[in-house]
Amino acid sequence: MAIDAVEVQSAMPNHRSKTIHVTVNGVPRESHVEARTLLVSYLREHLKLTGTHIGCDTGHCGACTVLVDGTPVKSCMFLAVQSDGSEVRSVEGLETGGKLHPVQEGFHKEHGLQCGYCTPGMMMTSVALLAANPNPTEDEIRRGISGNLCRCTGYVNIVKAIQSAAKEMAAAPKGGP
Amino acid sequence: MHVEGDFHVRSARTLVWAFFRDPATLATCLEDPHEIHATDATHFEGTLTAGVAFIRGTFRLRGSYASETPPNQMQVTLQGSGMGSGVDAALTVSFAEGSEGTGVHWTGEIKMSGTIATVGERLVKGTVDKKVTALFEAARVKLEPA
Amino acid sequence: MATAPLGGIGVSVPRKEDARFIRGKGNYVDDVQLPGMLFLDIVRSPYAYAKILAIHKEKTLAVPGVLAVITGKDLEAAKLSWMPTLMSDTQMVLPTDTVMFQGQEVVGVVATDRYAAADGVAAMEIDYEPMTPVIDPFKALDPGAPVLRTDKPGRKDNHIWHWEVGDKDGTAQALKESDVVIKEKIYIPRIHVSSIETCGCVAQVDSMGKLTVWLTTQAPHAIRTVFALVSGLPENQIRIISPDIGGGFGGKVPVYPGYVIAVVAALTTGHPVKFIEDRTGNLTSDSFARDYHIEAEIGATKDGRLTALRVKTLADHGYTDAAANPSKFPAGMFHVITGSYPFKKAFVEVDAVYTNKPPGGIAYRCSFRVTEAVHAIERLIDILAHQLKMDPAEFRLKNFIPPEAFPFPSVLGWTYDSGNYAGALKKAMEIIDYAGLRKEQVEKRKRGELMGIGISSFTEIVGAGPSKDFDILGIKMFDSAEVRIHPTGKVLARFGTKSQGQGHETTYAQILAEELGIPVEGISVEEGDTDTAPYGLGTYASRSTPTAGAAAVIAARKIREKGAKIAAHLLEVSPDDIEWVDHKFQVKGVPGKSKTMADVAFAAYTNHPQGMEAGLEAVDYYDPPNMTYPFGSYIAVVDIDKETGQIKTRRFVAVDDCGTIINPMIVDGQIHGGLTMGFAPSMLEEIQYDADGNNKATSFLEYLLPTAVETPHWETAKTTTPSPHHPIGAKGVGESATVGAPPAFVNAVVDALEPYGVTNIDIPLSSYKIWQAIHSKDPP
Amino acid sequence: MYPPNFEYYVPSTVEEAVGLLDQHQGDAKILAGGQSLIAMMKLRLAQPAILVDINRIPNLAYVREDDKFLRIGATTRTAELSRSTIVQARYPILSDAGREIADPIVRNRGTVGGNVSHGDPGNDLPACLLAMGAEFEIHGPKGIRTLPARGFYQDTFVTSVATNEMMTEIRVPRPGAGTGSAYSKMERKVGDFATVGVGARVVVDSSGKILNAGIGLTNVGPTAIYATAASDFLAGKTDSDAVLAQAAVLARDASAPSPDNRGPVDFKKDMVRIWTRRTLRKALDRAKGGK
Repeated sequence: MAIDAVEVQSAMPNHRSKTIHVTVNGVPRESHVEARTLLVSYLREHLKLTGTHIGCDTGHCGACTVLVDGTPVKSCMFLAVQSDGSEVRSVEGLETGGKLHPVQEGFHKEHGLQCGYCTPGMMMTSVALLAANPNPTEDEIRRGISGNLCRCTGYVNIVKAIQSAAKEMAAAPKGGP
Repeated sequence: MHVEGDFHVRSARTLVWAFFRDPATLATCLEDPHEIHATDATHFEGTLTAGVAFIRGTFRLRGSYASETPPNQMQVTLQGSGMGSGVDAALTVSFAEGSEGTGVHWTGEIKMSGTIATVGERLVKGTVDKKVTALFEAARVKLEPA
Repeated sequence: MATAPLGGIGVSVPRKEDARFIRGKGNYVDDVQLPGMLFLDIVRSPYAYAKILAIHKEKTLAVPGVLAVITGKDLEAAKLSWMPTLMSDTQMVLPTDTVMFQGQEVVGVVATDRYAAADGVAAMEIDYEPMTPVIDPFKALDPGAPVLRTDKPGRKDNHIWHWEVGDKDGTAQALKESDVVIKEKIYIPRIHVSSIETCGCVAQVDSMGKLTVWLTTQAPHAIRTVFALVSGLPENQIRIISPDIGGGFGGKVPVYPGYVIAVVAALTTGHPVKFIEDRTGNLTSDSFARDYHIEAEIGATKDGRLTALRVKTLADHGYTDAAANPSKFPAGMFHVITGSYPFKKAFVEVDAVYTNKPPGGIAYRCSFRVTEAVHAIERLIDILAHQLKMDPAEFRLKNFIPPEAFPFPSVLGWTYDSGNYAGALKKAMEIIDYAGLRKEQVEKRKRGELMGIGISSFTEIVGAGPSKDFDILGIKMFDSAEVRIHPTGKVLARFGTKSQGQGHETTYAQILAEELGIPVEGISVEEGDTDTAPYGLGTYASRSTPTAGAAAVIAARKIREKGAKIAAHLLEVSPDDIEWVDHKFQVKGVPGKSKTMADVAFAAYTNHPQGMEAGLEAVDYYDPPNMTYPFGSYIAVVDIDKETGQIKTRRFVAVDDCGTIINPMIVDGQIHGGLTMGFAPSMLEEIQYDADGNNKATSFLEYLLPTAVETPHWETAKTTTPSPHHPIGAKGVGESATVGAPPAFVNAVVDALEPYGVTNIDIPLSSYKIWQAIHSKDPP
Repeated sequence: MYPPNFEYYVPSTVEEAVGLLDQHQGDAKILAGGQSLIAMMKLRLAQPAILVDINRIPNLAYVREDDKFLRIGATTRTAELSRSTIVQARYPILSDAGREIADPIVRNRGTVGGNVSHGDPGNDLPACLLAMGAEFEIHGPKGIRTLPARGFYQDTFVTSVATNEMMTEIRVPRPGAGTGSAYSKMERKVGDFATVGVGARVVVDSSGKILNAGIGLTNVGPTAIYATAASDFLAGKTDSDAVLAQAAVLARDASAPSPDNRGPVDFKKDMVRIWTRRTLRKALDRAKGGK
């Protein structure tokens, strides 16, 4: 079988790579990445944060959703170099001080996940949704998560999970997660 | 997709035939960057960089002339591959002698397959049609006596 | 039963597996990262049918980071260019000379990272000579059609197999004698499971030559056997690990070419090789479901009693039969098509054909053609009811197999275990206020508004299956559980199945908690590693609870038998005086005198009776005596925008009966998901091919998975009719809703369009089709 | 699915961005929201040698109104557009559209400038801007020019913006009294391109007479379409169902859809008719003070 070993080019042409400074889940990072490296690849391959998943490759499923400066983005439609100087939060950053985020609690309590693959992206969207609208209606929730596809749950329990999280967050003292 | 059209030029039919029969000459009518050469009497090959706006790719081309009845009719088949796709054309070009030159009529089918057909058809179908029209229009202009 | 503290049967125990998933700590195949790992990407055919003239590797090999290019010719040299399918057909790993469908794997490119591999794929130059593909399955049978499988010596046509069951002449006679006969053509289109995680693997060969493959597979053991058969490697040198799976729905049962190429790449490079399908590869080349062209007729007496059913079907299998049906049943359980009704006569035939499409006939949350069968019968029942001017609910209630008829032998050879069909339908009608809706519909019709009510009263058939009839590639369709109780009373249980989101770690633990009296937290469930799990056929076709769930019960009861002896020893009584009461070993009639399973477990390692083996464990390979037959009645209410053809599902009530329920919360979740996967192909999803064989849905831009906005708000309820032959009466539920829902939607839409004389619309019910149905009678 | 290599530049001024575009004529492509471009690059349909990321150019993301125009900066996210209270109050056609573009997460990245200048007939904003009589500010190496939306869309992906130019501002004329506007999108599901989208603007006088109107159509031709005959027809007419129905027929006749998975040509044309009528009605209701 044809196995032609080829040396990997060490020096990329100018402007094809870049050093970036990103704070990921509160940890400042300095990394050198190819300009074409997708944020999802940066998180998964460079930082070994494999909680963020790739689902559809074309920006339709939202499995790769993370928060960049608090805003949900599809990290497979976003270059790592574009996150330079930003704060990125992924599913691994939801639990703080050993305490689950109310959204994580809600998904567990209300059976808002089955295979778990879309769940991290779905939860990141939910976190941002509740930050913008602490008391959403079912319709607002359904519209709010319509950029995230779930193949297992039929969304019923995801809606309940977000409602449950909303309730818990409303009850919690301010300054929580 | 079906393509069809015609034009009339004030040039002699043999001249028009010869123009179409030479891949290198015909290639001068392509506005996109290309490199095309004959490989034998009836075959040619090369590359063409084409697309619409920023959706562009380089296609490897292989073509041939067939069913020729000079100077009445020829069939040109073209196979292009690039961008994970295939573009296959089979055109019949007919040349009719008129009182003041030659009438050229073309008709044929262009098939797209692979990525372009499945993802980009919405975007490239019109382009292909326009490119074919532009090619024949360029030929007409070149063939028109000064 | 004091099950709540244990988390036993009937309790909505929150799922054990969630702990890792909600923290992003799941371990899916793409999360496996090994030192020195290389990446495989695949060049796919742009053509549906073409000769490969030349493969020019140079530009690809010149791409920085690309290490190897693997072609069909390379594999042919190692006799690996073809592999068997699960239906004993053959499938190309990579083509040597001809590509058979658009999107087919043509060349493997191995590189140091994914980006380089993708560059290598983009740089690949292949010369093809396109040929005219065979796309229409009916034309595939034309005498002049090109013979596609020229690799098979002596083949003269594209016909794969003919299969029939029932009484042909008797059925013809019965139809002739029927007062009313209706006939309908129904096409159930090609669809794709599209789990959010695509398929993939990581193949590694260690220094001792042992092959380990992390693989998105629902059936790790069966896959290991297939790998052994294909590669010639001994089975103990192959380890398949099925890690967390991001949705399966049947799409992760087959062996796909990419897996074999990855293994070959790992063997030849000496490096671990990862292959993760991209979505386009997933949508264009993985096995597809459905694609059944059904022509069916049923008859009845004029007072509305069903008489006979006749069905003729053409199955488009693509270029190879890669279904995963039991070998005796090439059309799966399609002959459950008599449904919930006691037909006296029936005849069913299916012909399968090859076309230039990817392998079809596998699963979409139903592997065994039950969806097609239920769709046909529940549509026909509705058409016939309308024809007879009877209310479709009333018509069903009049014709259902009555509860007292169970176990019921169906005319086509099945024995339904238990059922109460009228009970489920009446409950659904009550919840949705069926009578009120019909009244509303009358009012709306007067105003020219289009509202429809659709019922589906389905009978499922799951839990494959009894070894006398069921095998895949000769392997009998049992499943297994191995249960070990540690000295401290904690349990490790391993299964031959593999969860893909169904929550096995929780439900199996609940079954064991109930049977062993050990709280669910103390029970760990493992699946998916062929080095440790007992052999089983895996998870698909709603078979886990009916088979492996039963195995867990039996294994636990074997442990209890031994435990009783140990308890007797500890309590200094005869084993005959011990009974299992309130999840404890108790001296008969002496409630205070008992030992828990934990006491017994400790003793099994520290103080077991002389002459008895130490330890407390058992294995069971469960061979079910019959299939199980979950059922249910669904009612959909739709409103249709007359001008645009848009459908709004106003309500959908699903009453399911899956026998004994282990975890109500999980069962409801399964039904929500199943309903959504019944809704999706009813309204949105379809893989269509153009005349040249181009797949018209190669990304989620065109393959339309419903979002939370389109998906109706599901209302669920239950009846419980336990299976008499399953040790705890459970039946399996994963598929039911996907199988049962589509005809409810179609029946509702056709009901709404009754004023236009419509009898059938094939799914998906696009706005265009509805608009067309309306305007063919009432032009805009 | 991974994009090819490219050189990446992050200009901090419009001039710098235009300089880069000019220097690499044809090989450079602007990266704004990237929600179309990056997907196309991953599919390897687009392989620009150079990406000019304009997201860090300051003062390009804004929605503000002066006495003449609503001014929208090119890198304003489409999500911002529908959140803007000015837009909601006075340019509901844009907040309607802003809620229909792709899906909520894509809208967090996708930019107004990108949606408008990409030239994809499936994008929703062009039809709205055609209806509103908007104009675009375009920076090039030789300075700034302003182009009206009408006439801007030449062909699929082909607009009046040259390869060395960049759109910097979208200007929507301030609506006068009696103006109502709306956008409707018929889609198969959230995230889909429109089967048909209709943007409508109407101005009525106190008697209910339509003074003038503008109708734009999405995804029913090679470009977004301004339905001239339908728009002109409405001027001077008194609002009635019959008048709207007639305008809808004219809009239908202005469309030139291609058949695809959404349906064949006759269906799509009929949908242009239906949605034009409905959208006009909504715009008229708004013009008369309704919601």
